[in-house]
Amino acid sequence: MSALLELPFPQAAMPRHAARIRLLAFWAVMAGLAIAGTLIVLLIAGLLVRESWPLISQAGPLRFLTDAGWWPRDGSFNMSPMILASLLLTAGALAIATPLSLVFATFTCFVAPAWLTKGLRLLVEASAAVPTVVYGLWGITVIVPLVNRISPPGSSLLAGMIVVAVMIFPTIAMLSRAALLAVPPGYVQAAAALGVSNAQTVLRIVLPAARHGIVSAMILGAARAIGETMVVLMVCGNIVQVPKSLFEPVRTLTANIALEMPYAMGDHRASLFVAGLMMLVLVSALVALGEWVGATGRRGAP
Amino acid sequence: MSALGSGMPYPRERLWTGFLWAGSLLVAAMLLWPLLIVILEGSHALSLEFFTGSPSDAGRSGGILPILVSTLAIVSISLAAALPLAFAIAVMLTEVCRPDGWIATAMRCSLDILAGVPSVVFGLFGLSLFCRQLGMGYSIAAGGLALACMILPTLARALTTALEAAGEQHRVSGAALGLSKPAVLCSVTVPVALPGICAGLILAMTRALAETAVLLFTSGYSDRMPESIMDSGRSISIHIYDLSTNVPGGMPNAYGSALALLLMLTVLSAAVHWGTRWMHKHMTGASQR
Amino acid sequence: DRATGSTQPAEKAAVERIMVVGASTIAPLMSEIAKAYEQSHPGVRIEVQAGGSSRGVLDVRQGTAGIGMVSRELKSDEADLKHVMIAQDGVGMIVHKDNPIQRFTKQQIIDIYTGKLTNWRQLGGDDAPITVVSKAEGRSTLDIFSHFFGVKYKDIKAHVVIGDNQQGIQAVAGSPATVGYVSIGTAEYEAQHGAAIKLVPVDNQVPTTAAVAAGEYAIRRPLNLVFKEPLTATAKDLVQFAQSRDASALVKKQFFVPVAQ
Amino acid sequence: MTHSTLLATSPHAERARPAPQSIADSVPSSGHIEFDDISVRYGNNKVVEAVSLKVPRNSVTAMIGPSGCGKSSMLYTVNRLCDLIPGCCVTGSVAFSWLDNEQMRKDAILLRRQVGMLFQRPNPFPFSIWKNLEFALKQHGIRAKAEVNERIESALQEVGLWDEVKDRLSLSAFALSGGQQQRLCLARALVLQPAVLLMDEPCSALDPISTQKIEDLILRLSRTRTILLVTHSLGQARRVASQVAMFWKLDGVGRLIECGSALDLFDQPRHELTQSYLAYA
Amino acid sequence: MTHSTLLATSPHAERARPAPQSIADSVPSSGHIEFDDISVRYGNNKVVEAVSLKVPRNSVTAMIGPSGCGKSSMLYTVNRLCDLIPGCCVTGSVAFSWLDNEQMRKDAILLRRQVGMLFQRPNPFPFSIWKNLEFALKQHGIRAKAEVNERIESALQEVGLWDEVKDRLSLSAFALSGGQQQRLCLARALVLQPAVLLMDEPCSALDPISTQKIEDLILRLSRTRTILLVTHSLGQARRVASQVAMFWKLDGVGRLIECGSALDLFDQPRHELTQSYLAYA
Ligand SMILES: Nc1ncnc2c1ncn2[C@@H]1O[C@H](COP(=O)(O)OP(=O)(O)OP(=O)(O)O)[C@@H](O)[C@H]1O
Ligand SMILES: Nc1ncnc2c1ncn2[C@@H]1O[C@H](COP(=O)(O)OP(=O)(O)OP(=O)(O)O)[C@@H](O)[C@H]1O
Ligand SMILES: [Mg+2]
Ligand SMILES: [Mg+2]
Ligand SMILES: O=P([O-])([O-])[O-]
Repeated sequence: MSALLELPFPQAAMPRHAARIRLLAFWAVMAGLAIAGTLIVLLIAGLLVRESWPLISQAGPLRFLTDAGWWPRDGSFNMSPMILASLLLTAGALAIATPLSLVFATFTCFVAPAWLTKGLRLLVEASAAVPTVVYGLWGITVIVPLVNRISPPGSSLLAGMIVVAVMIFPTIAMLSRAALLAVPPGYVQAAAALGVSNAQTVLRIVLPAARHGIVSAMILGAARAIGETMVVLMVCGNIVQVPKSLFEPVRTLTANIALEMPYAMGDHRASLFVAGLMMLVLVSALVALGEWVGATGRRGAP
Repeated sequence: MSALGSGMPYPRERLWTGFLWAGSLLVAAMLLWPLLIVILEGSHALSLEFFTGSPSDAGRSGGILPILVSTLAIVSISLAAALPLAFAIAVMLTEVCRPDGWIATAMRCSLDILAGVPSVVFGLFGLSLFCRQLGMGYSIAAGGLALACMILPTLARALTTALEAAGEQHRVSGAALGLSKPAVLCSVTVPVALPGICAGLILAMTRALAETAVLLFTSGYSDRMPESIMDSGRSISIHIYDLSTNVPGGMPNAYGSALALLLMLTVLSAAVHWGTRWMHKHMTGASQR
Repeated sequence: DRATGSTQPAEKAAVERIMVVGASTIAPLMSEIAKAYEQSHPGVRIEVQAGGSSRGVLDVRQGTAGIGMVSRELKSDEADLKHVMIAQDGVGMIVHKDNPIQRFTKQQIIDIYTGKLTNWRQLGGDDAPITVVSKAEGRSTLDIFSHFFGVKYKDIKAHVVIGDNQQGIQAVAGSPATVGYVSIGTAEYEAQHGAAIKLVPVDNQVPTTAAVAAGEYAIRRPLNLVFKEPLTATAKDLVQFAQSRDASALVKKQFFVPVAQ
Repeated sequence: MTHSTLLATSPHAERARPAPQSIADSVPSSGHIEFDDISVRYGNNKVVEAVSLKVPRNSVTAMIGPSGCGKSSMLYTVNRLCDLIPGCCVTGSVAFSWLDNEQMRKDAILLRRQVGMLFQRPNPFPFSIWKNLEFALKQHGIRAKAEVNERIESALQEVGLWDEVKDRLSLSAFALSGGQQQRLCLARALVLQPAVLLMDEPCSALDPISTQKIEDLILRLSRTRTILLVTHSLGQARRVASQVAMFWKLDGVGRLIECGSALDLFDQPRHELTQSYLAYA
Repeated sequence: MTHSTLLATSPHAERARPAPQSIADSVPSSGHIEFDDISVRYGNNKVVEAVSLKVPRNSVTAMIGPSGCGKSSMLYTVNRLCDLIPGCCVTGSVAFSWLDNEQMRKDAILLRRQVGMLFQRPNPFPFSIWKNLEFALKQHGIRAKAEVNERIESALQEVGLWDEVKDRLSLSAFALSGGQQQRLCLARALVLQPAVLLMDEPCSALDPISTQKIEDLILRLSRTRTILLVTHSLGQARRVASQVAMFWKLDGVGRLIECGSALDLFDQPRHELTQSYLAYA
């Protein structure tokens, strides 16, 4: 950081060509680092493909959707129920966390007294730091028995959605709060001067104006939810099945990897890398969807 | 922008305000619940010896000093590795690439996908690349680097947002003074963006501190005091995980460690806040009003 | 070099490092053994690393680790590795403390786990649907269970699948209608310390660590160390220490059953 | 007088408007806005002290004075926008002689419905041009298609924007030039037919032609609206205001140092600070 | 003439300045900036077409015209700020008769070092007052403590800010009033001693007193600086400019319709659009 303090680009002090070389070096380093950061995902994909190739090359990728079931030790690798579970869990957690986040962000930006805002911000920051295992323990000792009272066994899709929603809440809430704070105060003042009520100002002016930030917060939240492992492993019941209701247990792709990887050998092990690859494909599809929605949103904006 | 104005007797306004209060307090209660459990259960375990001793009897008794040291080392390495990458990406996205161009889109997508990669997969990736291919073995360095990959998207996004907002106003005025882009960036945009950068750092650090699955495969399990970053070392989240799932009777100390983790986060984020405030003052020459 | 587990050539040559990798069930025990061994052998550092039985086998085969930990019998295709047993662990059925059931028959367990018995009433308990907890595929506990009861793991109809023992105890403690199976040592400890569970005998098999130690309890598994010959002298010494009477106290402290009686 | 709907609040328009109390009658009438002992603080920083001022109804009152003397802050006390500014604290009272002040004290929304405001910097919403105007109307319960269309069109014509934008009403308001945006914001305020209009340097970003248009409009509007105008241009104050209030920063706090009819104040300023200030005109 | 260091580039100052080529001599001299066939497009939207204009050195040239006719865009072509605006495309050339145009074409930074700019809205950096000025100097390699101090002080005195802020130089620049901020920005540009100054409506947010100060300053600076001034105030153009360029939007595209000495243009405008526009002054 001392380099920054030292004002690294005095321009007239040195001959022009030296300055230019420094500029070039700066951009080269920046571009190099940025490319390195961007390529990590490819490295990961490469690893997954390498490890799972023996299995994929045997019978093609379709078998992972069409096999009889998930019996990895008997060479039957149908992952479609787990893909579905991952998607359902993410959608559910997002559906719970997003509205609550928006309520929370609105409250702390516009309604809450300063001391309460500060307290709530601290609370949310602290929650983000709670290790996932602790959320898992909370889920298994508090949420699962509660759900169990409604409908056994308790370990279920619903329990997973609730705990994961609480987990991703800090991410979405903090980022959407930042998005709301970035809305120019002029909008709020203009609306107030027109005699528009607080509720309408938020719903029709502030939230729409902040929608890019909110969508981006949701994408990050969804990414966390779909990649979440430990909590899901502990509260979702881990049964490989297509759930018929919220109260039935499910197994997500991530939980599957964490659950079986330490004890898997041979094809079984390769199939877990396929699951990882599947995750990557799934997330890519979601991101592409988000980009597309964002792009059409931008184009269709008034 | 802060307040929308105070109490209005419009019945519908009351309803709205009441709704926001109720919703937020509900959320607060939801968030407090796990935290309270940690605080209540964990406070029994805390004592001076807990912070200064080494774990014994598989962690059921003794302290967590070596674990705190390993954790700090791992988190420092991961931030030190992720920060330059995230900064470079943020600079590329805000200063160089057109926001709708394919390069920017590719970068953003790549980061978003990275954000969605499950932490187990990061663990396997770190194991294969850092521990095996690069020959680091199970070590603090390998764990830190694998963790850096995981927090990169969070950090990059936070930095991008911060630099974007800060650069907007000052890019043109800096250029009009005959300053090169990097000069404006380093001397104007970064100081202005420091609060945002600080928030991003804290968020990333938080994630790094709380992460289990990545380190399970990379940084090791050994609970003795590390002598170098090439030693294996147990991070506090792994310690909590091991105590709560693998060690009968480990639960009290698991909660104690979780509480210690929260305290550690508080101290660290206070330090980051303080550090950035100092830098901000130093770089802008302005006493904050 | 790394292949023999003695790493970091740059460091003082006096220190010899041994890498021990494998089952998370054995890892806490092994690190205690390692600590004790290091204390009497100052020039040795032992790096214990959890990650699963298969990680132990893989790492030993690849040479990344000197010694592997495997919490099950070795399979026929793992004959290239030597193994020694350092402790035993029994697997017992557990139910909620408030469940009136006192004893299972072997057939009842088979019927419960294959979905033929679905209500506790059918076993003389309360009228409540049975929630069946089983272990994840590949876990050695599951292998022991399915081997003893002769249930193919494909036929097991579970409601909840768990990873580690502690999770099973929490699942059973959280609901009176649940049945599961976990490591006996762990269950005994937790039951003594207030967890709402109890161990239930199957036929004449009474699940206690004493019974496992006496060889009277049939549902049990070995906790093994595996390695490739030849081992370094120090590693060989460590393996011997792990089987020794000195290590037995440590084994008992981790609620397993020592082999060196 | 082509756009009578906006200028004169016709009986028809009055009925259609769901506001809970009577507003300006269609003929100019007596009355005033009375500022009573207004002081404004931001945190611990007092910026306006003890200003008492009577603004006659249906006329233009210009507030002039050097930068930072608290003119904008005074405007904010009228429609209670100061409530929105963190740390801002106002004492004293503003009363409208022809409105129910008691009710409006309780309900800022009702108040702001009567008091339109044009900000120093144009701040249209990030909507289309049309939606910017429609939004304000719909928020106040005016939804009948025909009436909405009519009001929007006449407001846009009023500010001289209709011909420039009528073919691209669905374009984003941000695609307009600065001057156009300012006029759009004025139209947005006018479309609600407020009884009082606050204008904070409405012409500072405009060229002379647009300025002239706005000044003409102010003069026309002032027949049925009470207008409070903050301006740095003494020429403008002279051209449009019937009363002028002169503020000055004494000891770091803004005060009203002189107030009177425009003619008197410009020709025979009494206060010496006013005299020296007017010398710059 | 107390602040001679800034106004007259004395031989001493000339030596101290490390710029790689000679700039304004201390006496007004012949030379000009020549705009040759400048056109500006934003995306597919042409906003300025075929403007050719000669701006004499060391004098004030005012650019006037209605909103949106491309005056700001013209300024941006001088210091190539247009390069920073996405989608902006400029054809034609701007040449400085007394500088090495070839080298500056290659290096925009060198160019902007010679061409200072003042924006319509004050845009100080969020630093302390002192740091705002020191920053630019240090970035251009001027680090000698004594010289930095001297330059900053004389620049602040130049813009009449020294007495107002000398006791609180470490205060954030945002704590200044709008007029003070604008003058600070001017000081920031002056401290680099540019040969050319671009000013985009520098007084639109200022009260008459501050305006007068800035205008006086413009007149003084114009003895040794070439100043291009965009203004909406015809009065201001008349007061400070020696040459006036009149822009107009014809068929939606900005064009130069008339250009001449201020006296001629204001007294005998040739173009009828100019005549009607000046009628508003
Ligand atoms: N939100 C705020 N927080 C703190 N101080 C403020 C705030 N807004 C204005 N001030 C201060 O209050 C004083 C009066 O401000 P105000 O905007 O009312 O002045 P003004 O007369 O409108 O000036 P101008 O002509 O420059 O717009 C100024 O000194 C200003 O610094
Ligand atoms: N960044 C931009 N993108 C697209 N169009 C632009 C952009 N900037 C300006 N324009 C358009 O170019 C035209 C000329 O703009 P310019 O700012 O040069 O006008 P101006 O003469 O300075 O007007 P004003 O007096 O209002 O400042 C306007 O019609 C404007 O809409
Ligand atoms: Mg103002
Ligand atoms: Mg302009
Ligand atoms: O010891 P496990 O393999 O059953 O976890």
